[in-house]
Amino acid sequence: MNSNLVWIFISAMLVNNFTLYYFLGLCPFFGVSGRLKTAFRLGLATIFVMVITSLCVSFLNAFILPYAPYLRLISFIVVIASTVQFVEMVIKKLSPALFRALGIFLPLITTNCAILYLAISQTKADYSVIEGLVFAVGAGGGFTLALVLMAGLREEVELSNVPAMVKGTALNMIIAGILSLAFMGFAGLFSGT
Amino acid sequence: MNTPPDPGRLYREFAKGIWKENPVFVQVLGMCPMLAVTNSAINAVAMGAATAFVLIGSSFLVSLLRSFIPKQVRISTYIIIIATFVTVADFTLKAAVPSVHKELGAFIALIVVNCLILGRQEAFASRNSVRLAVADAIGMAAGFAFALLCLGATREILGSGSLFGHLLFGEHFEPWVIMVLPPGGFIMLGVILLFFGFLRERKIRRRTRVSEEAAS
Amino acid sequence: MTEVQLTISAGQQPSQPSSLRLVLTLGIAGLLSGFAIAGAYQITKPIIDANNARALEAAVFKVVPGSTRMRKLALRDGLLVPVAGDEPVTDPVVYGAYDDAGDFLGYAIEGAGSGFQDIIRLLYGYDPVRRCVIGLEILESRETPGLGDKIYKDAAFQANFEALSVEPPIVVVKDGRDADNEVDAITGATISSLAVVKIINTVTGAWLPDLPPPGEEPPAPPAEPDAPEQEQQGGER
Amino acid sequence: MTAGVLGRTFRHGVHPREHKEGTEDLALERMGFVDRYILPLSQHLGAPCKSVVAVGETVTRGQLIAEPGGFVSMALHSPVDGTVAAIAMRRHPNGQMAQSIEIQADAFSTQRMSAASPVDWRSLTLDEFITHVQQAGLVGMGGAAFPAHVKYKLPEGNRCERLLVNGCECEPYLTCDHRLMVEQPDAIIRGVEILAETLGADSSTIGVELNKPESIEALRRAVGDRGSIDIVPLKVKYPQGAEKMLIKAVWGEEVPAGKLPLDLNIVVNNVGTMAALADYFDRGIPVIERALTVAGPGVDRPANLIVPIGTPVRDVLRRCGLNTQARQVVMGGPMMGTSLASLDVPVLKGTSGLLAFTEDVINHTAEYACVRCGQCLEACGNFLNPSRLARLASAGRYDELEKAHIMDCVECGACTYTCPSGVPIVHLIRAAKGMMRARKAKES
Amino acid sequence: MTRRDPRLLLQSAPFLRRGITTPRLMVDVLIALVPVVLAAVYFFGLSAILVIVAATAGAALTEWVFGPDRRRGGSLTDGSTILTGVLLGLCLPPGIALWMAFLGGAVGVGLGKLVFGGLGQNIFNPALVGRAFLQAAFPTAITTWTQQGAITELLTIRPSNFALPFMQAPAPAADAVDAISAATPLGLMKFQNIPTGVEQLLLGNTAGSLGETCAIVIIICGVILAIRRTFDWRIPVSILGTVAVFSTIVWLFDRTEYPSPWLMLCSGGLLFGAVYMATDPVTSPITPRGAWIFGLGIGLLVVLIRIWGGLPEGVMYAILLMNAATPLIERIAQPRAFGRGRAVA
Repeated sequence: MNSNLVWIFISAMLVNNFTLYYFLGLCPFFGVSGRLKTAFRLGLATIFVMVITSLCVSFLNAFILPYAPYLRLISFIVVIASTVQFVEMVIKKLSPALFRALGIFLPLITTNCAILYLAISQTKADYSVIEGLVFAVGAGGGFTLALVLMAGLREEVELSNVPAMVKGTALNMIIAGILSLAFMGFAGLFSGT
Repeated sequence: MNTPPDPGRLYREFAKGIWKENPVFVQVLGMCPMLAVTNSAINAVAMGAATAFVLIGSSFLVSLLRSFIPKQVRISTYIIIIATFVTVADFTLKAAVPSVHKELGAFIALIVVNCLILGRQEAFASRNSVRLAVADAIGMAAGFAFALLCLGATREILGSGSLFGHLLFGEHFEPWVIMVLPPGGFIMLGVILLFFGFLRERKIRRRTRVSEEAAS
Repeated sequence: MTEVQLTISAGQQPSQPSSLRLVLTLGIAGLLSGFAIAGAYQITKPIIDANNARALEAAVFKVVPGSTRMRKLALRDGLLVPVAGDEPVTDPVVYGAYDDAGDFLGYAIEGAGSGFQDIIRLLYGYDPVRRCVIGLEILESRETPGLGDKIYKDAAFQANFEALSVEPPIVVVKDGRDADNEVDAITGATISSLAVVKIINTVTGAWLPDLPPPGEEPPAPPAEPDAPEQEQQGGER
Repeated sequence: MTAGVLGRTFRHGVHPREHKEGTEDLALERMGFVDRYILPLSQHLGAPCKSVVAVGETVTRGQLIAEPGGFVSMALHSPVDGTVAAIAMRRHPNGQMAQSIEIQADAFSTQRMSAASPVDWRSLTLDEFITHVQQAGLVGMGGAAFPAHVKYKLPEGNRCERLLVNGCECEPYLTCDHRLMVEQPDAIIRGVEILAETLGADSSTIGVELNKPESIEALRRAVGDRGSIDIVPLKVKYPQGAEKMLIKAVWGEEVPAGKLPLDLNIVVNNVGTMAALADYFDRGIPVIERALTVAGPGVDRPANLIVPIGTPVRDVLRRCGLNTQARQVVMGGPMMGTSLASLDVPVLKGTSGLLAFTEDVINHTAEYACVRCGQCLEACGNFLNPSRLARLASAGRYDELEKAHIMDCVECGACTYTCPSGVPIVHLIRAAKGMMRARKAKES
Repeated sequence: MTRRDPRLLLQSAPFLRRGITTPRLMVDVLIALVPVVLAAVYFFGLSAILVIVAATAGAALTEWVFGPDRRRGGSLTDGSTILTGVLLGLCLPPGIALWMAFLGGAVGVGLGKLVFGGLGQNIFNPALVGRAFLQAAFPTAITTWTQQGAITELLTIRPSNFALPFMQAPAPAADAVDAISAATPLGLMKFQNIPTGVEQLLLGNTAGSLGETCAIVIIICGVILAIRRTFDWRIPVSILGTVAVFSTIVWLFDRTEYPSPWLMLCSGGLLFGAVYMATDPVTSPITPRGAWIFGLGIGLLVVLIRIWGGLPEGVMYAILLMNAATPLIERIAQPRAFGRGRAVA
């Protein structure tokens, strides 16, 4: 059980990194990785939303969806959108400073497909609440790790004389590709054999 | 608004999506499914078709209902509409071609959060007539599918030595496995975008050269 | 990169349309979408179920060579009892495989575990008489193409599982198998090979005490159920 | 070399080839008079001085010809007997045109100075002393030409505890300070005494690099048994002559960034300044000439010369046999000097050397991209990251440059010297600093 | 009024240079690679030369065609591309098809270096990018280690080297010497729990990539390079130290299950990677503190991947991952500027 949790965490974070292995959350990955500080904050916000989503999904899976499996997708998307809204409101009330820091990114998270994928794949793997939480933290952590690494690299590349034809998305894709290659080294980590 | 748009306009709205405003190569939208499912041409086609179904359907509906939907809840309504179409597409694919559905996995469901679709509703369908909206949606969908196919075909040819499952180079071809792996997706799209960048730069160079010659 | 501005902030600004209208719009939209989805679900569900059943059947028939009929068996209170194909069960499940004559040939057992990249889900045939694994089918895996995916693409590796003793527990070896309980690892994909063996060992270890003694398996299902009829059954539900 | 003493030093820095062998044994000679002198009104850091003579006026050697234009400004004196030929724009060694007084030397004058009277410095208050130093036209003779008296104006609450005299002469080629120390140690010691007593310093220290054993010897002899002045031998390393590096080398203390040595109650001066100070207070002679080294493969007769301020470089070089192979003339040391665009510029108060380089020694290092080898970090005595500064500077990222402490850079050039990729690091930094200063000026 | 004298050359200070140039640094490393190449030839025969030449040709040709220099091929003269090619060649198995080695060189230089703007601008070690690409593209070919030939077979060339471009190597005759595949010491340990002797590892009498087998040669060359200050000695010291410490800790837990620290240190690409790959100045932190952290990270990742990962060897991935983390490391490891941060007496 315990080693299973470790595996879920490591697998979601490193081996099957949502961004670098499943191509999830690429919009924020490329859109928000220009500055390290913003990237880090967005990553934290995403972890937070993922954790809440995971809890909600566990609840939905336990009590509602067995009766109406066909509403799965639509209920997930509603849950995510309202979670984000809710989180936004709560943060605004409790900590205006944090809201100012995160505010603009929160709505963006709604369209982050990583969250929806988290919900779907947690359902598919039939994770318990605890496993779901570990999965969410791992996935969010992996997303943040990829985002922060990417942001650091992009800030570095900005100081280089990158040829005009490569600048922009093409280069970002190639950097992401090499990062993804490097992450392949984690394959099989803690798979327990 | 009531006068039907002229055919030329319709064509223009359709054609822009394929090349000039290609959602993938130019606008860089919808990256997630773009990369995740393009390890073979057949997956790319299926994904393109599913996306097209959702995009055209929701564009049609959104444009039709655009005057009824209050501004404040428009996004939520769009999402509901899109999610509906996606769920329908999901079920249909699962029933019709289970093998493809298995390959695409969760990525069919993820069409919901494809920013291309929501973006078209927000930027175009909600502001234009049904015909224009559909023309635009078809164009964008075609452009998206075209991009998917380009990437899917290249990755399949290099990564498996086949196209649509047909072996191209015989038994002894050494496949570049990386191409069907995630890094290959990033790198191949990077290389394709690099090619587009090359075309763009060449165009700019030519234009400046022409203007320089005109000036001198 | 084109930024898609999204403001998911329904009803934030004070504005003309009453909140009733907003709620109404969303409600109607939700209702309509619910109908559409439920409708689509109703139409496609029987086909999907039939597809799944067919796929499962094919897999079971493959891992238990010679079988032509199957039946879902659930472990309830220490006994294997037959359950209907589409009945939701929470108990552990195996599939009994039978030949045309209705004679029991073996079990098809499902297992899952972490592989090199992600979860591997597999189905294997088990012959309780010979205490052997008699066939292997990988249902789901994301192992490295060209290397780890040989666990289902490589005939030589699959051949390991045609008569593989489970006692003592299966071990993975290199450079050829010498004993009945040995599996020859795929060169370069040792981890994937190990993962498959580990799954089979674990699952078999869990099932063995609960399987009825040879000869006392639940009987074969009635001979008639074919794909079209199953479809009909599903449709009626 | 002092036996057994390895010498103190600071961390990091570089060891360029010294190239001093050609001139270190050549005694100081006096440069003869030429017929035309150019005296830019701005020879020092700070405000230019204001001319007090008119065109056509006759001036005598040592006569005041321009007054300080503010507190951070200096007086200027005529180096010769002659006539003011023009007050106009003339080319400055920095490459730009600057308002200058041009003096036509009197061909029939003996150029002997009328006896000037010594100043009774003991009777002066500190403020009066400072005014005197300013009137003497005394600038830091080390090269930067910072008005000397400004350093003596101690802020409220500070007191000069330690007087540090810089005899490092860490720039390659230059040997004029060395010769000064060997030939006029008494003047230097005398200057130190005057200053130490006036400022009320507790101790006085002279730091000299170990490659000048003769200098150390001479200074020690001159100090004799007075014992109040400490001669500290230092390991040879560049840029030891930079104030803060010297303090670190001698006492191991770091002057906080953005602060001056004064904040540690230390006053730092060059040996040349000390000699000039003694000249003024003991003999009443203001700064009208200075010692400099003429060297490099572009001159046939390298020399250490005492040259009247304002002498055109062309005349100095001609005296030393400028040859036809010379392709580059550098004013100052090879690490921090400036290359001259014209030889018709004058020797300034801050000119410590004139170096003529031939094609074969001119640096033609090809420029490669920075490979981040880290050599510049190990060269930088200020512990900056020059590689990063250069990259940020070429990208014009001023806010980040500020955060990377670009303003701490003293532009010693050690990074550029050591860079294997030939990146003109210090040049980029200098340009960025200029841009940042301009931006700041615009904002305020 | 005076005019600018056209004969005078204007430059900005300083006018003196140390005279050690970037190409010379590259040549230094290349020279230090000669013994490694010779050892590779000794152990693997002419195949070694062929593979190294193919990889270098791929790298050089790419640089020549797409290089940033206005004069085509000008950027080849700095030597860095040749170095990349040789390094890549040395970390490939002896039996790899030449077209793959060529492709690896081209990809490494093309995608690993030129798209970033060429020399000094890249963020990943180009040789390792090429190696990682090959590993992902041709997982079988690149993990097929062949037995070392005897000294008498110095001139034999492995037929698998000559696979047609894009084609698989022909199946070797079953009795050919080079057809016998062998496992690397790390693979033996990981999958079969067979340790390899330290003497064997030091001498290089094992299967593996061309340049990585002979530990003693790499150690000697590394020490020479460190003394010459060609690279930052902190990086290899930090890597090897970390691996030594952590593998000892793990080993003390279970001495049969886990490899001994000696095996960890001397086997696989660890020494080669620590000496020649991780020290690539362009892709490693420039500050001393950064170098320590960088090495620590690589060491930890190597132990993690080797002991708990699915792959027997992880040096390449560890270095690439830490390359990616280099900008972040540099952020927290900037030097303390003079007169800042420390209280002054």
